[in-house]
Amino acid sequence: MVKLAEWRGKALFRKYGMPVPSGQVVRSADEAERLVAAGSVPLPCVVKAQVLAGGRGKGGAVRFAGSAAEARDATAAILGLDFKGEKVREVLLEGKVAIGRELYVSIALDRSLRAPVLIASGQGGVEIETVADGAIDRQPIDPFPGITGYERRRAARVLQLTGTLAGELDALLRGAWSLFQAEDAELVEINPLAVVDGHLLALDSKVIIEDDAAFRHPEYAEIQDDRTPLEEIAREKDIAFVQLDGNIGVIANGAGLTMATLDVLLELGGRPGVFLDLGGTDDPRKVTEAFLLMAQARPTAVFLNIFGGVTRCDTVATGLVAAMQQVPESNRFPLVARIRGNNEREGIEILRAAGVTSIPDLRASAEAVVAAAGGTP
Amino acid sequence: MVKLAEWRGKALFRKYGMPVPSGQVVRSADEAERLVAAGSVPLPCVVKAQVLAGGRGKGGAVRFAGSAAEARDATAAILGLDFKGEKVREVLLEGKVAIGRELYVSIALDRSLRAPVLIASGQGGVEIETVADGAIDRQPIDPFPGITGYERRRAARVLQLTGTLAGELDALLRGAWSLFQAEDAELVEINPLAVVDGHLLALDSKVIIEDDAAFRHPEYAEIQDDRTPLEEIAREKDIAFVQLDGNIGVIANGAGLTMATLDVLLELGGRPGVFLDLGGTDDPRKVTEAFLLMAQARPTAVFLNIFGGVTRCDTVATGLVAAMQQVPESNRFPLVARIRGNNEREGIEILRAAGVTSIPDLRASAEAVVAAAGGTP
Amino acid sequence: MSVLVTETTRVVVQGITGHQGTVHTAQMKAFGTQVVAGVTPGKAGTEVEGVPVFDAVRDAVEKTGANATCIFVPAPFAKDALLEAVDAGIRLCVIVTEHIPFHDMLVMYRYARARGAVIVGPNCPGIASPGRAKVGIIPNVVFRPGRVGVISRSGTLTYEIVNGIKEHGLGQSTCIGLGGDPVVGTSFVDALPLFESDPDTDVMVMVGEIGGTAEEDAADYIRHHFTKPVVAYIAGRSAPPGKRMGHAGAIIARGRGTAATKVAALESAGARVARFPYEVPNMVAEIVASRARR
Amino acid sequence: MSVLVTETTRVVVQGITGHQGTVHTAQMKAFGTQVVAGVTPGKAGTEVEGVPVFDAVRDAVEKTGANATCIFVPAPFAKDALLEAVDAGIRLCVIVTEHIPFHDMLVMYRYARARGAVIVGPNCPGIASPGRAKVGIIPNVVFRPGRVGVISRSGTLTYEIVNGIKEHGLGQSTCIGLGGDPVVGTSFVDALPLFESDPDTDVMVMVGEIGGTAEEDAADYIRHHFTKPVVAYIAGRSAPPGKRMGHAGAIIARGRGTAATKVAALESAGARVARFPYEVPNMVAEIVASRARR
Repeated sequence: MVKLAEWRGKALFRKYGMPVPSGQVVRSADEAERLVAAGSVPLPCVVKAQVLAGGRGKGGAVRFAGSAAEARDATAAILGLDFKGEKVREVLLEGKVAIGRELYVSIALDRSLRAPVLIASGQGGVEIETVADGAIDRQPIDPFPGITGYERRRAARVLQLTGTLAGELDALLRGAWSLFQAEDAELVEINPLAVVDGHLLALDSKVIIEDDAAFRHPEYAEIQDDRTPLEEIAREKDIAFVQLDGNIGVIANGAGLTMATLDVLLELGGRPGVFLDLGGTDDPRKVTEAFLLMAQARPTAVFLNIFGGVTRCDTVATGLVAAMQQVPESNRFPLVARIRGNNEREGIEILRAAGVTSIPDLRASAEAVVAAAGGTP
Repeated sequence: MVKLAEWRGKALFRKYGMPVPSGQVVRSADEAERLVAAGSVPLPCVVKAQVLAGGRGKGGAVRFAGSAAEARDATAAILGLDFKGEKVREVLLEGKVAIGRELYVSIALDRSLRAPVLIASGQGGVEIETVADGAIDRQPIDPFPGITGYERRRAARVLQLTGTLAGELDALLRGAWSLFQAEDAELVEINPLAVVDGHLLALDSKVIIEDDAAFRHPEYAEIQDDRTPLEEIAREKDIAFVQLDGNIGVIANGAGLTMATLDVLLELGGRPGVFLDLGGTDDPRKVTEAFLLMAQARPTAVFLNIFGGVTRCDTVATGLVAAMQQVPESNRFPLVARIRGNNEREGIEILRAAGVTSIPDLRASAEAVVAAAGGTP
Repeated sequence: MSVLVTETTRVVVQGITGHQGTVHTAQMKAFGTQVVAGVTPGKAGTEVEGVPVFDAVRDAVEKTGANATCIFVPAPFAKDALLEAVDAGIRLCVIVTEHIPFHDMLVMYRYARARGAVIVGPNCPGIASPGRAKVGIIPNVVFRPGRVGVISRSGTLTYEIVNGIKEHGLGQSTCIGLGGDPVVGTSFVDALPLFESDPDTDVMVMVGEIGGTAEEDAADYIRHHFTKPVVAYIAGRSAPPGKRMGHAGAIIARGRGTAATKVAALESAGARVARFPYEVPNMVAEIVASRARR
Repeated sequence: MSVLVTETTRVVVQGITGHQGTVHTAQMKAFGTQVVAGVTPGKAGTEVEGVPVFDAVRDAVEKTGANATCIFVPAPFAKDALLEAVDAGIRLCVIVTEHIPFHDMLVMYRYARARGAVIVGPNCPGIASPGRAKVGIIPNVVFRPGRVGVISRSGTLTYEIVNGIKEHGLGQSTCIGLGGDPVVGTSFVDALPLFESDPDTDVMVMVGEIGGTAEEDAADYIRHHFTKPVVAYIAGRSAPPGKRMGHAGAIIARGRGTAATKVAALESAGARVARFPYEVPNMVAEIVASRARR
């Protein structure tokens, strides 16, 4: 899931013929002042932190400027802010506009319908989750033949747009649909879609690109996400790795088993600190890499919970033993293992030879690791 | 139906990433000499008349040149030729290539299947109609999801292309499919598709664009077709008008009734010379225009055979009477009318007032017009 | 019984506020058809010929129970109109509009078919069953209730032949104008089974024309599956080859698609093929008479 | 009887020459499955684990009568593989491949469904019915013939739970791993009716996880249509919100999609919901025992 910053989303909007305010993204206060002074940004202007979290307006991450100097000061005040855990590295400067009505439009995936849906509401400018169900119109879009004219006309009626504005909405929705498909988006959201001087203008953008389509979109590989440095390394090695608040490291295979393992640990009074999903690997080197990554996260104890299917128990055991030899003495931690499934016997034997005992029962093994981490099971 | 000249088709091939020889289209011998001398066309080169009819090679419309002077002479010899009724106005100069295998590939519409079909044959370079059925592979293509990889792989197996050549075919077929859809083509034909120095090259092109999609493709409106000047005027006025060899003019409405009328006239010994299909018009001015166009074709006699549905009989009669008054005395011709259907009585009355009698029986009225045209029914 | 339309057919007219839409709404009503709604975006709340107009087909279906549509909207918007109708639950769609790009029609056909909807047309005069309903534009005057089924690729030629049947004192069960476009929603082989199982049809008239292989396909069907007598007429015997038919057609057809191949196929399948349109009613009358004698 | 696979299931393995394809061909055969063909373009004429390899699925179907496919081809080519299988007449398609873009899956799902084909997956362990056939990658060792049906969105967690059922001395009728992707070909509500009408299934186990609303949808179905006892487990109660689930999901879900809403929906529909995976076999055993007493 690649969440695009507002300015990147708006660049896509522009590419697909959707109207956005003219603006510039800057990475320093100097740059902000220079661009405004050069007339590249209309005055007065809005200065917006390019972070992914919502609520920027209330959070002091949006300011206004009437001159180049003010733009400089506003940019300086915002850059480097820690906004809900994200550091502000980029700022978007845009001409301030006279906002009329604020509307909401998005295209998102509905998993149950197994179809994209076009969502429209006359109540834009607020979080859509807070809008009453009755004020939100949803239309499933069939990928074949794609968004239709009558669906776009219905959206215009819902949004009470007529004449030129209905025509502009029609073009905007065609653009949004093309973007959604061609860029492999999970979400294309325009909130608010504002009426400004009798024309539609997308004042904000929220675009999420699907990870699995990365092979079609190398251009998104460079965009940094809200990952920690270790998560970033894991991503490059294609290991699902998430850091939480606790002290127990969990290595499991498969999202469901991993989640179930965390559930069990929490229930038994443990505090999971890192979880690492080996997925369906069958390569001992990947297991070794994963284990070394886990070691870098400095857990108090580690729980290895594997049910071998694609992954074979002996492969995991071999990779694990290789990794254990590479972890420096000072960084070692207690390890509780539970390996079941394909080649279970061979795997258990390899672990035993390296001094690790596999506990076959899930509850018993979970209790052992919680105890090892200093919890009270 | 807009049939594109070879060079226009190849320009589309290039646009869709399909490999074509480098070449230049010229409209004068001077231009041919200049371009070859300037190195814009590799030597030796092929000089090909840009006409729509087939059989150019045998018909002297393709020549070869080893120098700029020879290119000049070859172009001069071809330009202005009357080739199967088409005057040669453009000539394509292309570098001559060492042709290995000659293959056939096309995408066309199969009306019965209601689907496009991908047609492939290892026997290219000849008219596909002459190739045995067993040597031609057909695969229907579903517009959703469009041409698939496995269909392209099957074409490669049929054409016995492997390795790099299979990869090139894959790309070529993706291009051809995009062209077929995006340009609203009826036919995209590459014959021969040649293997030249281990690579695929489209040595000829046959692309037909659908008329009905003209609203999406204003760029094709300018391309001249194989129409007579009167047919061209008719096209601009949106009247189906075709000139044949005989002397009886036929005005009818609807393709089926028009064809049936011609069938009856021929059977009765008449020789239809022009047919004009009013279609579903409901505008007396269009009837007037059509009738004046018919007068310009100088028929010996005219048969008006209308069955009013969308078209009302009184509308046709009104338009006809208006036109009759505009045709100069010297150009007048005998007119036999038969009008049936909606508002039949009113139409017959309008005609009677202008001195024209409607004969309700098709056979009787057809016999009357054949007699009026000097035939022997 | 009848084919595709019945007394319970409730028609919405898409493009009702256009000239043709308005004229033929009146004609359909005069035929006795229940025209219950019209659709023209932006015109909701108005009336045409006493029929309420809606912005969207879904609204028309919800408010009036429409279950069939007659589409008159211009070609560039016809695809959208059809998709709208199908998505609103309409399962019989007659498309009168001409000049719809066949690429659009390929999409429309697949979309409708996947949802169990039938398209008749485009570029067609529609369906009429005298005494029951008409969805389309065939002139009311040519009809008379009876037991002759008619399917035709032509428009005006259909009127001519249907009228001839009436003038011979016979009548029609249902008449379907399939439309003459390269891609049609309902072809001869789609329509024939409906008439085969229609107890109100005794004799079948089939009007074809040159181009495509729909008549040859129909002949195959008739030979193996159709038990009622068939009278056919093929227009275009005298048409110069190549003037209309493109190269593409020729490749696909591989020596079929001419008047001669169509006539031969139908005759070998047991159909009587008329040389002239005015022979059709005679042949039908002969068949009716010979059946009456049995 | 069983669900989706039977003794007559004849499997073609697409991507058979890859590592996973080869390994699991052997495993499927060891399970007793009729693996009749493999497909890898360019490898026709070779053999893998005694199974003949073809260039195209159509060839495999014609030569071996294959009627189900197990797809292992890499994600960028999976859409094409599915379309090929469906066009060749295959009506059961298990897709093991993970990381298929959901936009591709939207196309695949519609294409298969319009042609009456069932997709299980993608990113799923497949289907197994002990004593009959396995199409997919669930370890053979966890199975034992029995009367417990299992459907699961998870992979390895399924193995865990199915294995637990075996270790409690019970067995499975059919087990379907649906896959955990945002768009799956077969969801709980698609699979439940198959088990409802399967005479070999007495008790149902359902393994869900957070994200989406498939479990809530299943609860609606169970409440109104499912008559057999259901034991459910939902993974992810402790998962931090928002780490995986995007904004998009939240808009659609509107307050559903959490472990709490899923558990509540299933309990109110009459299902017993386990707090831990190891509780599931206990609950199933209790139900079986109480049914035996009746």
